[in-house]
Parts: sequence; C-alpha cells; structure tokens
Amino acid sequence: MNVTSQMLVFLIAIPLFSAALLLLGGRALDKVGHIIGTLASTAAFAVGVIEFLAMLGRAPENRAVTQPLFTWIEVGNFNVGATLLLDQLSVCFVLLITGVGTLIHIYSIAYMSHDKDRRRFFAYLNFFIAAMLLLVLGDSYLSLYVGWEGVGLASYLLIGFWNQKPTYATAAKKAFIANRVGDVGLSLAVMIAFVQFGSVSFSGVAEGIEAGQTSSLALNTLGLALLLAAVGKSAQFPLQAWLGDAMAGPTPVSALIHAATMVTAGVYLISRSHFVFDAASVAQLCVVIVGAITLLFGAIIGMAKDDIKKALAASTMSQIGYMILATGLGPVGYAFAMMHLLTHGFFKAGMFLGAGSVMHGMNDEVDMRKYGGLRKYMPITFATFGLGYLAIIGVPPFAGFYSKDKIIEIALDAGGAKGIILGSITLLGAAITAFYMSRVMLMTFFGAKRWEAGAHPHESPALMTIPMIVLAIGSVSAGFFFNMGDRFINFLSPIFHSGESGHGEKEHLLPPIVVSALALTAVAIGVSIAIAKYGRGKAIPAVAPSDVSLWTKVARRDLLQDEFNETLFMRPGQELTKALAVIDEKVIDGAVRGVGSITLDVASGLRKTQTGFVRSYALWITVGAVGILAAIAVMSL
Amino acid sequence: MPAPKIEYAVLAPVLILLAAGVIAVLVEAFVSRKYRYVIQTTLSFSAIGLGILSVALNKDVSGRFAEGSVAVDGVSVVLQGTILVFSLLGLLLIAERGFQSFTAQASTLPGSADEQRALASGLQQTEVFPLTLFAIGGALLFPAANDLITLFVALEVLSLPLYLMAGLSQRRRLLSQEAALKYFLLGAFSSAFFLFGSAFLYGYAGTTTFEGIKVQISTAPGNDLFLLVGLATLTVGLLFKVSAAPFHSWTPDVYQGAPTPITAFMAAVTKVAAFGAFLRIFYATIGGMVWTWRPIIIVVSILTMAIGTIVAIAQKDVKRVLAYSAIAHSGFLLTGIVAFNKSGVEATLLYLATYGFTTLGTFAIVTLVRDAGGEVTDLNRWSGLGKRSPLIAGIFTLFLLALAGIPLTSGFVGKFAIFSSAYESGNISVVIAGVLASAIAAFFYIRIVVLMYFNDPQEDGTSVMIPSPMTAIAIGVCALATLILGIFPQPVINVIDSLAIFVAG
Amino acid sequence: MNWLTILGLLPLIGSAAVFLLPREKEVLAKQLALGISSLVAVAGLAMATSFDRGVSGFQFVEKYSWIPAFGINYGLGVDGMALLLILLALILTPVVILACWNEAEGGRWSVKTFFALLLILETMMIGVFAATDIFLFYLFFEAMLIPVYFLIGGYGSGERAAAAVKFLLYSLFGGLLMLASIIGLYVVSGDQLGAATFDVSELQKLSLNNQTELLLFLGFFIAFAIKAPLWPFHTWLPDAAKAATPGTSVLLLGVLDKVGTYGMIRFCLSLFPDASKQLGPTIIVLSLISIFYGAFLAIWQSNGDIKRLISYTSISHFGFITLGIFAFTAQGQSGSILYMVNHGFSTAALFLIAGWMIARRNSSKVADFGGLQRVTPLLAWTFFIAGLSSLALPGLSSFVSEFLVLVGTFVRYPVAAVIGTLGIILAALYILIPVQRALHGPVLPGNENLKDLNLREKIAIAPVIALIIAFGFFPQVLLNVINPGAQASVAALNIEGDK
Amino acid sequence: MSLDYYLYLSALLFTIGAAGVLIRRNAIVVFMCIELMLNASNLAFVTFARMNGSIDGQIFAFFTMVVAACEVVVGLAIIVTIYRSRRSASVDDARLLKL
Repeated sequence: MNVTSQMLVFLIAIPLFSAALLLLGGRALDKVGHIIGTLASTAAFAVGVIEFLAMLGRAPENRAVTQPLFTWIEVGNFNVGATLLLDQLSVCFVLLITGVGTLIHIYSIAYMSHDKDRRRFFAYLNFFIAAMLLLVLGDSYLSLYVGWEGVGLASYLLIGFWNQKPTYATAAKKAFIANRVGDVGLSLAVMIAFVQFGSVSFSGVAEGIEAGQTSSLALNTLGLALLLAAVGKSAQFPLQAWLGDAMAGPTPVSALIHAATMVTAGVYLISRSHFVFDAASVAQLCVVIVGAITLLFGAIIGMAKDDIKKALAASTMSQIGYMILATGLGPVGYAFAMMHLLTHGFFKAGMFLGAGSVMHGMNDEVDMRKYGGLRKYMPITFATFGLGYLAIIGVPPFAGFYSKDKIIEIALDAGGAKGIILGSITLLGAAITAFYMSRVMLMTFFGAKRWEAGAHPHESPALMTIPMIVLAIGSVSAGFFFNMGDRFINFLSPIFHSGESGHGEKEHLLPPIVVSALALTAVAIGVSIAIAKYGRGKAIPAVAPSDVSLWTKVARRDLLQDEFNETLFMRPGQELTKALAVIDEKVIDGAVRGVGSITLDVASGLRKTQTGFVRSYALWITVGAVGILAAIAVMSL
Repeated sequence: MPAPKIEYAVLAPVLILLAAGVIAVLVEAFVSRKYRYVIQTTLSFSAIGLGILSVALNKDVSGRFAEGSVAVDGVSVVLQGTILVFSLLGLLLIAERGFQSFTAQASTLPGSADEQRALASGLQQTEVFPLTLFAIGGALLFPAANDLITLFVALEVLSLPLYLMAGLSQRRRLLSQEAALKYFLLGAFSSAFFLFGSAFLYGYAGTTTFEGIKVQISTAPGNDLFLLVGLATLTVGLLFKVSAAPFHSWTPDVYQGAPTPITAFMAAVTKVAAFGAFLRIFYATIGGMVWTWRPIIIVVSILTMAIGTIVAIAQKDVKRVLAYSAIAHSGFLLTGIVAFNKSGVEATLLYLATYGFTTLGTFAIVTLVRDAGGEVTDLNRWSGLGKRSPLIAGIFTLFLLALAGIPLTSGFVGKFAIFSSAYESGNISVVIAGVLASAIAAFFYIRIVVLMYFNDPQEDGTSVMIPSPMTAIAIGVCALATLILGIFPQPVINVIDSLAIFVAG
Repeated sequence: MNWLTILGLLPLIGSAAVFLLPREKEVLAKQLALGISSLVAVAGLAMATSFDRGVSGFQFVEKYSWIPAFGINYGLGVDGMALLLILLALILTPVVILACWNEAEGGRWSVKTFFALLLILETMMIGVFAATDIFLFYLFFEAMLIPVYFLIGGYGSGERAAAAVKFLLYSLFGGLLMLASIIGLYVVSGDQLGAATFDVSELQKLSLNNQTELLLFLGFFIAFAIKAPLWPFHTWLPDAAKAATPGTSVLLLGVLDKVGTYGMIRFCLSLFPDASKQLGPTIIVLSLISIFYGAFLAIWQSNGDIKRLISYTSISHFGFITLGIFAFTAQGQSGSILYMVNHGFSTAALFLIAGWMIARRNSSKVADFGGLQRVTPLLAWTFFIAGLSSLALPGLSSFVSEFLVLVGTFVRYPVAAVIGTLGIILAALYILIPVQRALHGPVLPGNENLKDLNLREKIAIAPVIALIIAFGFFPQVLLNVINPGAQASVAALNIEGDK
Repeated sequence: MSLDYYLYLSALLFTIGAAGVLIRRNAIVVFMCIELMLNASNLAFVTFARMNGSIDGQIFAFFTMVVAACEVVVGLAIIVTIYRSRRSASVDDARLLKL
C-alpha cells in the first residue's frame, strides 16, 4: 500500500543546500543572500503544497507516502534506514513550517536589513527549516532524533546570532543544554524501542505494541522517555527555563522557532507516538499533568512580564501546555491538539511579527512600559496584532475560539474528578490569557504615550506588514476553515483512529454550547480586569513599581525557575568539578608522583648504608651469612 | 699407585693461559722496558687466541678429567668460550695506549717526586698483563672445577690478581688503593667462609669431588648438620663473588675505585665465571637439596634486584650507577638459578653472553669521556653529551636500552629467556619482582639518556676522546653484538641449546 | 604480494631520507615528508580497495619465522578493525605534517629530525596494528614509545621533559606488565600446544584455569588501560598532550591511544574470554567513571588550558569505547570500533585547530581567546564543527558510534546505558562553555588582528572535516568493514541474550 | 675425647676470627684474623680426614696453606702501599669511596 514519491527528499535538500551555499559563499553572496534564502523556503513550500494536493487526490487509506533513501546504520539486527515518510500528520507540519517559514523569511529581509550578517542569518534559517522538515519527515525515531538535535543546533545558532553580547551567548548555551537534557530522553526511548521491538521505526514499534510483545512497565518507561524529550524541546515544565532567555535571538527567530515550529516538535513527537501513549496509561496521565502545570505556569509568568517578547514567550509556553494537555486526553485529543497547534502557529507568529515591527519602530525598545498609544502611529501593526489578540483569547469567529474551545471541551469530558480539575484549569488559563493579552494590547497600543526621548514610532515597511497581514487572515479564517464539517478531524482520523471513538456520541459533562459560554465568560472576566487595571487613562508608571504583592515579585522572576535550576544543578555541578579537579591533581596524580618520590627517598636511604667503612661491609657479610645459616636451618626442620 | 693421568688436550685452554702468565712474568723481569709493552700484548693476545681455538676443539668433549678434578662438558665449553671472548675485549681496553689508565709505577707514593719521574719517563710498567692472564686462567678453571680443592684454588687464582689490578689506576691513586684494600679484605673474608663451607661439605660427604657429594646427598638425604653448615657458608662465598644482595657492598666502591678497563674486565669475566660455578654447584652437585636452597636464592634474588635498581636512582657517579646496574643484573641471573630446569641453564648462559657484551661496551665508553684531569664520571658533567658527540652518545643510549631490556636489543632476549624459564619452574614471584625491578631500572637508565640528550653541554672542559683503534674495535664489537643478539639471536641460541648439558646428566 | 611490509617500510625509508638531508634544508625536508606520507596514504587506500569485506578473518597475511627457539615469527595480517585503524593513521599523518608545517621551530633538534620522527612513528603505528604475532605486537607497542618520547621531550613546550618522562615510564610500566603476561602465555602454550607459539589464532585454542587466566588477563588489560587512558591510569595524558606539539598530540591521542582499546578487543577478549566476562561489569563501572570524570575535568579546564581540555574530553570518549567493548554485544563492539575511527578524526580536528589558535595568540589559556567568531570566522567555524562532532551531534560521525555503543550497552546493562547517556549532557557542556569563551563574546584586546586560516591550513583541515560529516551520513561504508570482525569476536564469547 | 670437640674448637676459632675482622681497626690485625679463620677451616679439614679415614682432608689443608701464603703476599703488598701513602694502616681511614 505504500506509495513512494521522489519529491520528499527535495523538501529537505533545497533548504539544506541553500544554507550550505550561503554559509560557504562568504562575503560574495552578501547582497543576494537573503533572496536565495527566501526562494529556497518558498520552493520547499511549493513542494509541500504539491505533495499535499497529491495526497488529497489519493484515497484516505493510502495517503501516506514514503521515500527510502539509503540504509543509514545496519549492525546485527539494529537496522535503521534513512527513509522519509509523509502522511496526514506530517503534511500539516510541512505546510506550517514552510508556509509560516516563508512569510518569516520575507519579514526578515526588511527586519534584518541593517544587519551586516544578514546572509548568515538566512543560512541559519534555511538550516532550521531543513532540520525541522527532517524531524517531521523521518520514518523512524532515529532519523527523527537527527532532525531533533539539528533543530536544537539551529536554535542555538539563531538565539546566539548576536553572540558578541555575553548574555545572548549564555542564553544560546542554556537553550542547547536544556534541549540536550530532553534528548537524553529521546535516545533512551530509541534504545527501549530497539530492545523491546527489535526496530526503531514508527511502524515497527506500532506493530510491536499491537502484538503485545512488551510489559506495561517497558511501555510506560518508553512513554515517559518520550515525554522527557517533548518536555525538553517544547519548553514544558520542568525544562522550561530556557524559553524566556531564548528571546535574546532576533524577533523573526522567536516568531518561527519559539512560537510556530520548534517548540511544537514535542507535541508532534507525542502525537506521532500516539500508539505508545494510548497503551501506556501512566505516561498519558503524566502528559496531562505536565500540560496542565505548564499551562498555569506560563500564564502566571505572562502576567508579570513587562518585556513584550517575554510576555509572548510565556503565552506560547502556556498555549503549548494546552496542546500537550490535549494530546494526553486520548485518541480524540491528538487531532484537536494539532488544530490548536496550527491556529496557534498563525496568530502567535503574527503577534511576534507585530511585536517585532513595534520594536522596529521604537528603535528596539522591548519594555512595554515605554510604549503606549501606538495605535495611531502603527495602524497596520495595530490591526494585525489586534486580530491575533482576538484569536488567542478565543473570541468566537476567530481561530483561537474553535481550537481552544474544543480542548476545554475534551478536558471537561475527561470524566469524573479528573475532568473537572482539568476543565477548571483550562478555563482559569483562558481567563488569565485574556487578562495578560489585553494588558499587552492596552499597554502597547492604548493609554498615554510613555515613550523615551527621541522615540518616534513609524509604520514598518511593506515587506514586514504583508506577512503580518497574511498571518492575521490566517488567524481569522483558519479556525472556521478547519472546523467546517469536522474536515480537519476526518483528515487526521486515519492516523489517530480517533474516528471510531466517535467524538459525537460520547456523553458530555456539559453540552458544547454551555462549554463555549463558560469559556466566553472566563475571557470576558479576564478582559474586564485588564481594562480596569490598565485601560481608560490609568497612569502606567514608566518604572515597574516595587511595592507589589509577593506573587508579582515571584512571577517577575519567572517563578524562580532559574534559581531552582542553579541551586539544584549548576552550583553543585561546579562544586563537584572543582572538587574533582583537586582530587585529580592531588590524589591520583599525587599517588603517581608519590610512588616516584617514595622510591627516591628509599633510594637515598639505602644509599646511606654504603658508609665506606670496610668493617661495616664485613658486618653486612656476616649478617648475611648468619641469615642464610638460620634460613637453611629453618628450611631443613 | 700409577702416575695420575692428565689429559692435556682437554685442559689446554687453562694450561695455555697459565703458561702465558708465567712467561709474561719472566718477560716482565728480563725484557727491557722499551720492548716490554709490545711483547706482553702480543703474548697475551696470542694466548687468548690459542685458548679460544682449544676451547672450540673441546666442543663435543664431555667427561671428568685430571683424576676427576676438572669437568669439561658443554656448559663449561660455552662458559670458557664466553670468558675468553670477553677477556679478549677486556684486554683491548687494558692495552689502550691512547690515554694512560694505569700508573707508571705502582710502588711509587701518590703525589711523590719519584711518581712524577716515573710518569715523565713515559715508560709504562706492564705488570698488568701477567696479572690479567692469571686471572683469566683462574676464571677458566673456576666453572670447570669438579672438585672442592680445584674450585677453591681456581677462586683464589681468579681473585688475587684482581685485588692487585684494582689498585693500579693512574688518576686518583688513593681511591684506587683504597678499592684494592677493600676488595682484598672482603674477598679474603668471604673466601674464608667459602673454605669453611667446603670443609664441612667434605666432612659430610667424605670426598671432595662433586659427584661424590651428589651421590652422598641422594643416598643419605638426612638433614645432616655438617651438610647444612657447609652448604650455607659455601653459598655465602659464592654470593659474595657474584655481588648478590647482602654481600654486594664491595661492588660500588671497587667498581668506582678500580681503573675503568679493569672494572669492565671484572664486571664481565668474573660474573660469567662466578655464575658458571654457581650453575655447576647448584644444578649438578647439590641439586638434591633444591627444596632447601631455592627459597633462599629466591629471597636473595629479589633483594638483589630491588637494591640494585632502587639505589641506582640516587647515584651521582656513572661508574657507581653501572655498578648497581651490575648488581641488579646479578639479581636477574639468580632467577635463572632459581628456575632449576634445562631452559634455566640455557637462559642463564644466554643472559651472561648478552649482558657481558653490553657491560663491556658501556665501561669502554666511560673511558672515553675525559677532561684534563682524567675520566669524568660525575653524571651532571655528562649532560649534553648528545650534542657533543652524537655517535658515542647514540651507542651509549643503545647500551642503556639493552641494559633496560627494551625490545630489539640483546638485553630483552636475555630477560625474556630467563623470565620464561623462571615462570616455567612455577616461581612467578621472581618474575613479577623482575618485571617491577626492570620498570624501576628503566627509570635511571632513561634518566641518563635524558641527561645526554635533553640538557645542554656545560662548558667545563669535558670532551669525548677519539678512541684509539683498540677501544674503537672493542666498542664496535660490543655494539654490534648487542644489536645482532637482539635482532637475530637464533644462531647463538642454537649453539647454547646443543651444548647446555652437564656431564653425566 | 606482501602489502603490509611494503606499507610499513615506506615511511621508514622516507624518514631515513628526510634525516639524511642537510640540516638547513628545512622546507625540502617538510615537502619530502609530506610527499612520502601522502604516497603511503594512497598505497594504503589502494590496499583497502582489495580488502574482502565479507570475511571476518585476517587478510594480507604474511608469516616468516624469526626466532624459532622462542616460537616467534614475523606475522602480519589485518582484519576490518586493524585495516581501518591503519587507514586512520595513514590519513592523519600527512594531515599532521601539513598542519604542523612550522611547529618544529622551537625544538631542541633540527626541523628535519621532527619530521623524520613522525615518519618513524607512522611505521610503528602500521606495525602495531598489523602484527598478528603477540611478540611482534609487543615489540611495536614498546618501540612506539621512543619516537613519541623524543617528539614530546624535544619539540614540546612548557616542562616538556618531565611530561615526556612521565609518559614513557607510565607506558613502559604497562608494557612490562604485558611482558609478564606474554611470558605466561608463552610458557602455557609451550605445555598445551606442544611448540610454544605467539600466533593469536593459535593461542585462542588454549584452555587456562581460572586463576592464571585472570592473572594473564590483568597483565594485558592494565597495560591497555594505561595506553587508552581508563580512569585511574590517565594522569599522564593531560600532561603529555599539554607539553607536546599539537601535531604530536593528534597522533598520540588520535592513533596511539587506540592501540589500548584495539588491544583489548584483539587480545583480552579473544584470548581470555572467561576472564573478560568475569571482569566485564567492573570494567563497565570503570568506563562510566572515566566518562564522567573526563567530562567534569574538561568542564573545569574551560577556565584553564585548552590542550588539557581536549585531552580530558578524549578520556571521556575512551570511557565510551571501553564501555562498548565490554558490553559484549554486536552493536557495542561495532560501535566502539567505529568510535575509535571517528574519535581519531574529531580529536585531530580539535587539536590541530587548537594548535593554530595557540600559535596565533601564543597562549593556550582558553580565557585569552575571545570573540574569535568576529575576527577569524573560518577558524571559529572549523573549531565549532569539530566541537560538535566531539559532543556527538547527530549528522556528524561520532553520534553514530556513540549511539551504537549506548544501544549495545543497553541490551545487556540497561542501567549502565542510562548513566552513559547522561554523559552526553556533560559533553554539551564541556564543548559549549569553551566555545562560548573562545568564540563568542566581545573581541578581547590582543585578539583584534589575528589572521584567519591560510591556504595550507585549509587544505590540512578540509579532509578531516569532510570525513567527519561524510561518516555522519554514510557510516555504513565503515560498518560493512567492521561488522564481520566484530560479530565474530562477540560470537566467540558465546554469551546468551545477544541482539 | 671424640673428634667432635675438635669441630667445636674449629667453629669457635672461626667465629673469633670473624669477630676480630669486625672489631679491630688495624689492617694487619684484620688480616691476621682472616688467616685465623683459614686455619680454623684447616683444623676442620684435618678432623674430617680423621673421621672419614681418607687423606683428602689433609691434602686440602696443604692447598689452603699455599693459598694463605699467596694471600699474605698480595695482602701485605696492598696494606704496605696504603700505609706508605696514608701513614696509617687503620682500616677506618679508607673511607673516600662511599655513598
């Protein structure tokens, strides 16, 4: 049934080749570098669209298409082929990555126009696209792993793009290390898969689970390992400390990597390994817990951040918490997670680009307390940011409403106490999201001008606003388009067999209408509190007030996540290193030198027995003679 | 009582050398000073040449001769051959005219007017040649002795000339005379022990011949007091001669004090002779008592190796370092005795051959490094030799690597053979000790190499003499032997294997 | 046609030729050395083409009797593993000669002696991997120390003499322990096989009682554990690597240390299977300690000396190799052999580039470099790629081998594999911290006008970087050569539960 | 009076000689003590010859006397040279060669 196509490899090859070309090209390509980069991304998007249309043309059951390239590693019966797989799940991602990616490429042409290293920036972006595509197109956990770390490297390079500033370089290193902690989970998962099922490809593992070859313990460990990987990459609790600092990278990077694509890789991994989580109940529960915690964690931080990018990053963390939560709610959840992922991709990327154009106008000022009343000066940005804002808080016609609402619904339907808790958390999350997003809107575009001297905001050039507009349209229409006649759910059902469980007849804790009403009231509450606090001419102090509740102080410091990591891992690590260095120097090397010096001391000691007196030599001879006599006597007894 | 039957052909080597010694004394007495050196050298070299020839003729002789007092068999042939070859090389060094190693007139007072006059006259007293010939004669007889009397006489004929030769050095005569005194007193002291031991052995066995003792041991294995005392004190005498551990104290002082050619001669020839006697006594005579003497020899061997290698690290003088290295090598040779099997005999003979060449070579090079005041033996002044004369330093490094037992040199083949024979006999403790000792030994050998190559030469007048033909030949032969025995030891091993059988089993 | 002897002799003749050149003709000496080593490399590759991949036994076998009395014969032969390690040596030597073109200036002796010593070292390297006769192997094992000793002692920097002596004595001590075991083998083979022999395939037929086998195994194992520095025996490596010229360190760490791990597979596993199985778990623990110990100290060195840092990373990598060997699984074995080859290239790249950085800034403190990415982008990039291969980034060669080692260990010792996998986090730390200190951040004073890589350096480093990337995507080229041998050696151990 | 007493005497003489070597300082006296040890062995030889009824012992005694004589010649020559250069025959003065 597997249909093969020769086009898949171009998806990866084009951006990879162009990245290499731009990097090796050197100064010669400076003038034309960005165009090559954008063209490469568009070409990839084109191939993606062609494959998508071809897929739609085929009957649902043989929509998946594979392209075997070469056997990568083959030792004993550890056999890993480098084959690419494009099925319904990965095509969504391909389109998202290449689509949003191309828009961001266009945006970056203008945004990075003043930077002399623009060519290198585009090279990194193309490398990222190639790595992300490899991640989603790999047909085995190992080729996924290659994409996984490739994406980690790309984010390291892009976050640390301006690494002449030490803080940015540290942020990049922090991101890579956090990802590496996650990657440990992924490599363990691959090993468990190999040992349990003898194969590391998704199909192999799926068959193995269906054949019931393994114990539930093995399955749960596999699930938890995959969860650790997802947590590392998608900045979920407890490995979420790096996302805030990742904002050190240029804004298009934050838009592409830390909003739309890379951070959602974790969700992709969990959905791709749905057969593992469906069979490993403990792991699935943990997924839900992690999702719920991060959801609240991100939201709380979002409320306290004055830096516009950090606020949006916190909101991304929280929205991905929603998606992870959804994937933990059984087969039906995967599709809704995917839908929320796509819609989030649109409006969050749009808002980040909006933030970028605001910063562009306010000569790179990120503190919202220095903004205010910008709507008149940057109308398009205001409009696109506004539409994104409406989408994210879940106002009905917009995309966010459809996808987030469904997640709240299935959270409530999770049944029993679990359903109520999850439902209430998601609702509370929706309220807080509404609050902090409105806070961002009000502080940036409304209220009195709190600009610094010499700031004269202006609208961004066309190259920046067009992508924003496209994304705004996406965030408006996507929700409605996906939801028409459950088109999106049916499209994905062959992958997740979510169709059989029939999302319709399951009994609901509350009818869908009531759920939507509840959600809207939560949103309304959030917005009204925000307006009360920040709207209608309220004086927003230019400097963050310090006499605030303990909660705000803690939230401002990212709920002490960095302090937690430092005290638990960094400082003991440094102490251990210092101690080991001392041990290595003193104990082991000392022992070796000690043996040397002991022999020398013994040598000079023995040397002194050579007194030079004939009589002492004679004494030695007599002593020796008596010794031998005694020995022989003893021996002969 | 029929007249004793002496098989002159078989005893030819010993007789030739001793006769040459006598003639040399006559030459010393009657020939005028001018020609004395030429005659003495030709006499000595021809005597050794004839000796080698006669030993070769004895190749397939195996039996007891001169009324059972001398046993000529494969082992003694190999030993005598090695002794004669080493004496030839030693004589090359002794006969060196380029620089005066020996005092013009031994009887003159150090620093006195007539000493200056004797030196000024340039005429060299050549009594060192007869002494050497007598010593070689004794050395040839010692391993072939088959009777306690001949053994004792051979020991004395070997040792007495050496005591005198130790005192003949031209530079630093006080040191040399002191070395002679020490060597004499301690040598006499230990030969007294040796005599006491042989007396009690005779008392136990009723006869002085070795096979008599062997028969007595095998028939009456009772732990007779006489046998035990005799065995103990005899071993003391032998261990002293071989400079084993508790009895080694004389070696460093004597090696340092004696003139370097004589030290070379002593280090090579006396060691071969002493171990030859060791083999004959411990393997062929008191073999029956192996369970009594083997643990003692193991302890002594480990002690010798340890002292030889460890103390050498702290030495400042080249000759003393080489003295301790000689002690260490005695320790390694004792493991051959401990092995007490056929491969043990072969390994010991092979080790003696390889070790002899290397030691002779090293001491020959020590004679070359001189300054205005004679030989330079202070190690610090040897620094930068590699820059001063790369060839000599290169050969010296080759010898040091051989002494350390690095592969591709003869030292390694010897060590490998002797350790595997010890391992074969099940005495693994000795092998482990040997391996550890060579690790420590490697340190001080390499320390000298570091000194020569990695330090800059000090401007203190030390210079490397261009060796005269004689020393050059000696060094060349030793270096070649060390390399060939290292890379192609097969022919020499074949010879030793075929000959390494004691008379009558 | 005895390839191996010719391959071995070529560099020797070359080194003699270089040595005989007049002292002041330095450039000619360098060119001659480069020519010869490239010629040998080409010959080696030609030989490799005619290597039959399917067979697991020795190929290009030569056997001439040398000292029959001791049963020693001049036996040469290569299987997959040995062939690859020889090729590693053949490729690295010309790269080193080209990279260290003017590194030999500060030496005690002439420049031509430096290059002559390098060529002698190349012969020794070929010999040690090609020897099938244990005595011949021991011979090269010991003789190899002498050229390295003179290279470190004569041409290094800092207190080079002390480091050289420490290296020599440490390895010599190991060698002597091995000699004791060889003697044991020789004697036992004499009793059991009639004629005492040193041939590896013959000695495998020996049946030893447990106690002696353990003793002999320890003799070999400690010698190899010193050579490939396993945890307690490693203190000589950082000193030697710091004191030696970068070129010498490349050969020392890249190829010579592999003799240790190669020896473990070739001799410890095949001759003493029961002892290896018995001591397997302890050695696994030692390897894990090595991994973490090396990693932590490498992190510590990031505010110290860059050469010591790279040598500590190698200690950590060697921990992985021994982990793979003593996991006794097909994946573990192939992974560790592949690891030896990959580690050779990644360390070579790291050391050469570090050498150039030091040569430019003439200080080897990591803190002295800063903002190199701005000043010398190409140098920074090659260092970054070499660093990535050292932290086993997928897509580069080391990842494949490291992953195979971990999977192989997981099959038999899951807990050890989990702990080992945690090591990759430390790997990221000990590479990214120095990368950040040296390459990122503002340009420190004194670094402004450093020149980027010149043509010679580019030609030297290009093949190594290319191979690192190529073997990342197409490791099967190497694995086809390694697998038969590795599988045979694991099967010989006949342990159950092998995947 | 069995012959063993002679052996005890010989052993006694031997130990006295050895002790003399260790204690006395003058070279000549040390040398005389060594001669005493040699004569102790002679006594032992003669006693054993009597016990074993063979004359080998006595022959050996002759040889020891000859050897002792040679030793005297060589020994005194060395001691005299030392005395002439150092004006003292004390054994303890000879300690230039040490360590």
